[in-house]
Amino acid sequence: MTAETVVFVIFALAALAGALTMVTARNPVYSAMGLLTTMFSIAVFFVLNDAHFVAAVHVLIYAGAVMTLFLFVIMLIGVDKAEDIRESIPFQRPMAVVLGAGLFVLVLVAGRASWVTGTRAVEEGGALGTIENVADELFGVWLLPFEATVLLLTIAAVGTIALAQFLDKPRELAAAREAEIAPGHEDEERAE
Amino acid sequence: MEFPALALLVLLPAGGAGIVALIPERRRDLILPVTVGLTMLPLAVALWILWEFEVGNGAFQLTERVLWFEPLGISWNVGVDGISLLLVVLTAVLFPISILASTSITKNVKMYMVSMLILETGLLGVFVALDLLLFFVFFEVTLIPMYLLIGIWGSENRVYAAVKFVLYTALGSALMLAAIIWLAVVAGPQLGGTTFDFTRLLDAELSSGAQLWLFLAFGAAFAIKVPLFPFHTWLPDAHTEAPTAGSVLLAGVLLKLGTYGFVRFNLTLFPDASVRLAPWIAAIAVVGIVYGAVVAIVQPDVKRLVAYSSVSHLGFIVLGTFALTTQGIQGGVIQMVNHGLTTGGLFLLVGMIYDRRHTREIADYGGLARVMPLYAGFFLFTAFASAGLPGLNGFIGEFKVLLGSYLSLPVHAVVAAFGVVLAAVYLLWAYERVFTGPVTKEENEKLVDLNAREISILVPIAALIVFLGVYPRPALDRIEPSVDVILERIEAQTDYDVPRFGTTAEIDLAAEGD
Amino acid sequence: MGYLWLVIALPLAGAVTLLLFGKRIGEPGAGTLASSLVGAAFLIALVGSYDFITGSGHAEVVSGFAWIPGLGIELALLWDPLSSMMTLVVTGVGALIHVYAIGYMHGDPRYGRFFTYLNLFIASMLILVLGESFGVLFIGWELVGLSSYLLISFWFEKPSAAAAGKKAFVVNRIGDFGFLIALMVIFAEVGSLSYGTVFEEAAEVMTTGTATLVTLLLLVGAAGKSAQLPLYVWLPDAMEGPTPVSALIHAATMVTAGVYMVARTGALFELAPFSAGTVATVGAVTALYAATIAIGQRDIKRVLAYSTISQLGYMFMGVGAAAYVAGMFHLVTHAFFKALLFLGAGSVIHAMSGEQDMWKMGGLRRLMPTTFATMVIAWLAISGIPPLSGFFSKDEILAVTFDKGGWFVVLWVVGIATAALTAFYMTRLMLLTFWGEPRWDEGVAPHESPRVMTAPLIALGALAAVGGFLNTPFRLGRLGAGLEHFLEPAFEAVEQAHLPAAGTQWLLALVSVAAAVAGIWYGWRRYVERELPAEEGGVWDSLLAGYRVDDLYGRALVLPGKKLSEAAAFTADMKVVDGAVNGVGALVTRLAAWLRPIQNGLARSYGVGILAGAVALVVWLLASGGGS
Amino acid sequence: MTVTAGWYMALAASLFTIGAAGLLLRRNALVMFMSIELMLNSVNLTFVAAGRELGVLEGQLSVLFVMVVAAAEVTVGLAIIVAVFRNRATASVDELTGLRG
Repeated sequence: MTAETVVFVIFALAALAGALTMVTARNPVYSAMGLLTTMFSIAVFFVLNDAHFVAAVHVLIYAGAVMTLFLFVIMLIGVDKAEDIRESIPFQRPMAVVLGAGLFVLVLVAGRASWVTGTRAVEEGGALGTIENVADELFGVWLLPFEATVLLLTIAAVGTIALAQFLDKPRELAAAREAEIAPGHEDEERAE
Repeated sequence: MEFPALALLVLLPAGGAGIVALIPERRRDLILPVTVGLTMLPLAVALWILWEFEVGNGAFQLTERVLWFEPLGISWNVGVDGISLLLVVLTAVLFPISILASTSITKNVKMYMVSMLILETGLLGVFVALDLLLFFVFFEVTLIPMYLLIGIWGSENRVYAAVKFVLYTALGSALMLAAIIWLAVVAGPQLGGTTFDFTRLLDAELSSGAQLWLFLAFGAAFAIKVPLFPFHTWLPDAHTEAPTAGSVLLAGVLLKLGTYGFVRFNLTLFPDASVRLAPWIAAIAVVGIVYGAVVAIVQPDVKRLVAYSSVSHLGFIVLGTFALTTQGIQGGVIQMVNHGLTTGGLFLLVGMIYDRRHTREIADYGGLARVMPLYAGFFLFTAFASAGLPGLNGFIGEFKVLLGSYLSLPVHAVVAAFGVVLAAVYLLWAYERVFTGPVTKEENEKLVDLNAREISILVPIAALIVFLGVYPRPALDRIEPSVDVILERIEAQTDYDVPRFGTTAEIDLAAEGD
Repeated sequence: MGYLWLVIALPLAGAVTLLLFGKRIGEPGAGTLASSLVGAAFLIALVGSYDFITGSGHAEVVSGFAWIPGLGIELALLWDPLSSMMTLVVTGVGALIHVYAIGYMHGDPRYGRFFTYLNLFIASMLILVLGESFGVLFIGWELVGLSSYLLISFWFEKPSAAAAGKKAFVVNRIGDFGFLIALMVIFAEVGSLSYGTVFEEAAEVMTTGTATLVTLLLLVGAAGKSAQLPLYVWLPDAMEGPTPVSALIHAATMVTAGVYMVARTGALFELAPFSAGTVATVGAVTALYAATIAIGQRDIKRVLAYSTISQLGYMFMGVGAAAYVAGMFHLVTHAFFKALLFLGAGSVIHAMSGEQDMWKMGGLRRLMPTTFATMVIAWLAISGIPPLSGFFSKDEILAVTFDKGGWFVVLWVVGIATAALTAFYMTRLMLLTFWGEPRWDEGVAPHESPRVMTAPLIALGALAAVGGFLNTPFRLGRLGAGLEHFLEPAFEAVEQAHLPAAGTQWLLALVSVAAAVAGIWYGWRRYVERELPAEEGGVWDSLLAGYRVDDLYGRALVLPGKKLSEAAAFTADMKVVDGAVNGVGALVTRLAAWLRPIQNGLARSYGVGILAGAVALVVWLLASGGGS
Repeated sequence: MTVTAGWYMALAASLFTIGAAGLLLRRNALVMFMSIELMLNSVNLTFVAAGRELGVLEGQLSVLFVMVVAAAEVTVGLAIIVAVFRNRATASVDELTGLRG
């Protein structure tokens, strides 16, 4: 039972616990916290797999930026929106469970078949995930996709700002329409 | 031929459409004359091609071939031969006439003229295209303007008719597209690489099963276009709703796409299937002849009557085509031109009284012969031409088809001959209800006879009807070689031998008919 | 004979000029122009047939241009005794009728157009008669149908005239349908439609079966055009047209086209004795049948119409019994006296300002002497009283039919009976119109017709009287059997029936004269001595309505036809075929409506869908055992 | 008993399934969004584990790209959720059925 296995088991359990709390928590904040624990354990696994740079980036972006954004929005929307238990869509629950379990079993079975995971490479030594290697790859072969991501991010930013504008627009539109439907115009509105 | 006559012919109308689009809105009155002038150009080119066409030779002439898309072997490959020559000239002649006849169009005239010119490009393109995909493109190009013509400038429930027309034809052409692609992709390799070139695809050997399915796919598109019996219900609706010019072109040229397609593609590309299916399709055609005529008799609306008469006349063409005899196919091809003239003329005439009385119901008329003698004369003349009176053009095609198809399909020919009687019945009964007898309704009293413009439209058509009726030799001489080429090909490819005559007595007659 | 084309070109040119400038040329001008053109054509034909008359001429083909190359149809004309005789009759009688029409159509608003159609008719009849091939014959055949349609419905404001015109054209078209199929069979068998080739090769190529089929189909065509049973119904209605039309088309020329066609295709009929027999039988039966109806008619023109059908029956009997010369001879004499009768009737109607019912005439003897005199000649001629033309031609047909023996003797008996009936109804007509007290309506003042109308009457009267000597059976030196020599070259290829010995001939002549005299005597006794018998009641009404055959056709054919096309048009087409098309549309919309609930807007049910898809994908991946 | 790539794969699969279940079961838009994030992370884990197993760097690079996409998605997603919430005052997905068939 090497140290690595011990760490793996601990953090695996942490990840699973976090995931479960996220799904089952009544209050969105608790599920956010659950997700956070899962993310940290995943970062640890990255480190275990010599992907140091990626782990750092993961923690920085995911755990940092994304989760905080989530928390911010949860606060904005109001934390106390407790959901009622009753499931409105028929068969939703059983379907979810059956499909989830089915998928899990299948993936494990697929894992068995060698043609799925490919053959093991020769043991190559730890220093795989360093910044230098990642940088060479990223700005070498993968330069074009990298540029694409730049484009993607700008679009996302523009989108979000537009949506933000949209937020105010409906209110103005709604207000304008009330003003216009003064008593005199009732029939013309309906006729048109 | 270094001078690209056919390219010019096909693209001139499109260019014209551009020019018409540029006419400023305030010079609306200019639109019609300019468009008529523009359609004169392709007419001039068509006549030049007619002049240039070498009579005795059956192969494709004035061919042009410009590679368009190398990997798939698609090319601007055009050429004209005996069969398509007259149809091209017919299209070029009918357009100026039908535009001159559409003075009653007031709603956005410019768009009307633009779609007419695009329609002309499509029609001319279809008849000269030798590349299957090019043929398909032009086949579809004709659809859109026709949809606009019916949908926008039609009468009461024009939208229903337009949508029905487009969906019906599109269904057919979709099947054809599948067949074209299959042909190019599968038959292509036999000839070195996928190719859509019709002339090269002719040498591909197709198994008889494949030929059957391809024949049916192409046949479906053309059967809907012709229209053959079960697929004809779009025609009366399209005709009753279309504006005059639309009806003239729809009946005059658009229907010929189907029959032309049968002769050009089905007979040549799939000879074995053609020989096997000929009696069946001829039977459907004959049903169409009798059914069309019978139904035409009691039509209350004169345009529907003429539409059903078209179903009957085109049945003759298809019967001639699938009789697979030299006289039969020649009769079919010449009848395409004749039908274009006679039915085009009838629709022009119907349009003229529609402009005056705004009704197509036969019951609303009566005793017009006294009020409009000249108009009655023209109507009777065109009606008799359409009923196949000797001395006028309708007779040539029908007589040749009947005699030609008797050689190979006697029973079909006899039943089809009865169509000639029915033709007389429905035309004369309509003439009687509309023109003879006392003037019953007082609105008919003050109808004014044809004016100069209308006469200038009808006279060229009447002249052509008489010319083709009395001296059809030049036209027939141009068609004959190309028909012989097709029949020789069929005889070579299959064990079918074309019945000349003397079917029963097996003696060979030294005195070959001229 | 290069100028043969001129014979057709003149009336055609007349038709075209009158069509374009008819109104401007106006009242008498149009008439004179038309008649002079037809007269000129007659003169040319006369000059052309001079060498036939002297017996030295030979058949000549004047070729024009190739009309339809594929079918080997040449627009060529055949100039032989038969066609020259027909041309002479058509143009001769035609010219006289044109002159008559100038007077008759006086004051008609569409005067010019009438003569356009008349000239067009003459031109088409000449095409029919002079054609060298079945193709040209067919052109003439249909064009003649067209001009008869135009002329019958000339006064198209009268709905009955328009309907009669349409009826004539359609019934003719039904006949042409049979003729067309015959052409198809001929073309399929022989490969060409020109007379020469067809008649030469017919014997070798055609089996008797096909020959019978062709000839029977030709008979259908002939019956349609010459108004024989069962396609005769259009002729009585065709009386709606002006009287010159009835005289020209429905007595002298067009209706004889069928007889000419049977005579021309004698070679084919020779191959099929059965159909020759049928032709003769159809002729005889129609003759008797029409004669009975003629007795009961009240309208003067309808009596003559049925009489024409009956006389045509005689001609069919003649050509059917291979007595082509006799048939043609009767055709010529009939053209003379029947045209005369019609024109006479026309002048009576003209005088009675439009009245056609014999019951409202009477006592016109003294008031219309010329018309009366000429009609008496025609009356005696048609009844077969020697020495007038009718006697000789009818007697020759009966003699030849009798001589053929067997079944033809029965036909001879029918012929004799019809001869008696003919004499009777003609006497009835003459007595009712000219003898007895005037039974005119008020305001009717009959007077003799102007000279321009009576002149042709006199000319035709002379022809009817003298016509018989064209072909007297008794060989009185050079004079006798003139027509037989004249027509000899045309029929040498065909084996003809010949006249019986002189003895039997005399006997038969006596029998037919006796029948005629009996008819006249009975008519005289019935309509002159005693006062007018009221011809109402059962038998007379059915006779008047032509045994109601017309309404029978109407109920049996036209009505169901209309029902069928209505059913086809409104139920079959609208509901079934169109229904199917719209049905497909409706089906698609219903299918769409059925699928719509799947998109219920709940994101989470979409989620389930996606996951199910993923699971299915993995299962398929595993099941397929992996691609590598 | 060294930790092999199989273990990581198994763990990632379980996390993925939990995320999927969360997506299907929860009605709150935010929680659903978080489950999607969780599924993305489990995919990243698989990438890295496989990358290490096959000794190539592509695994880690794809993680980077996944992250970029996730980031973009989150921003826009949350903006939409907030906008919807502002109009309809509800974050529950079942009420938002405007885009019905």
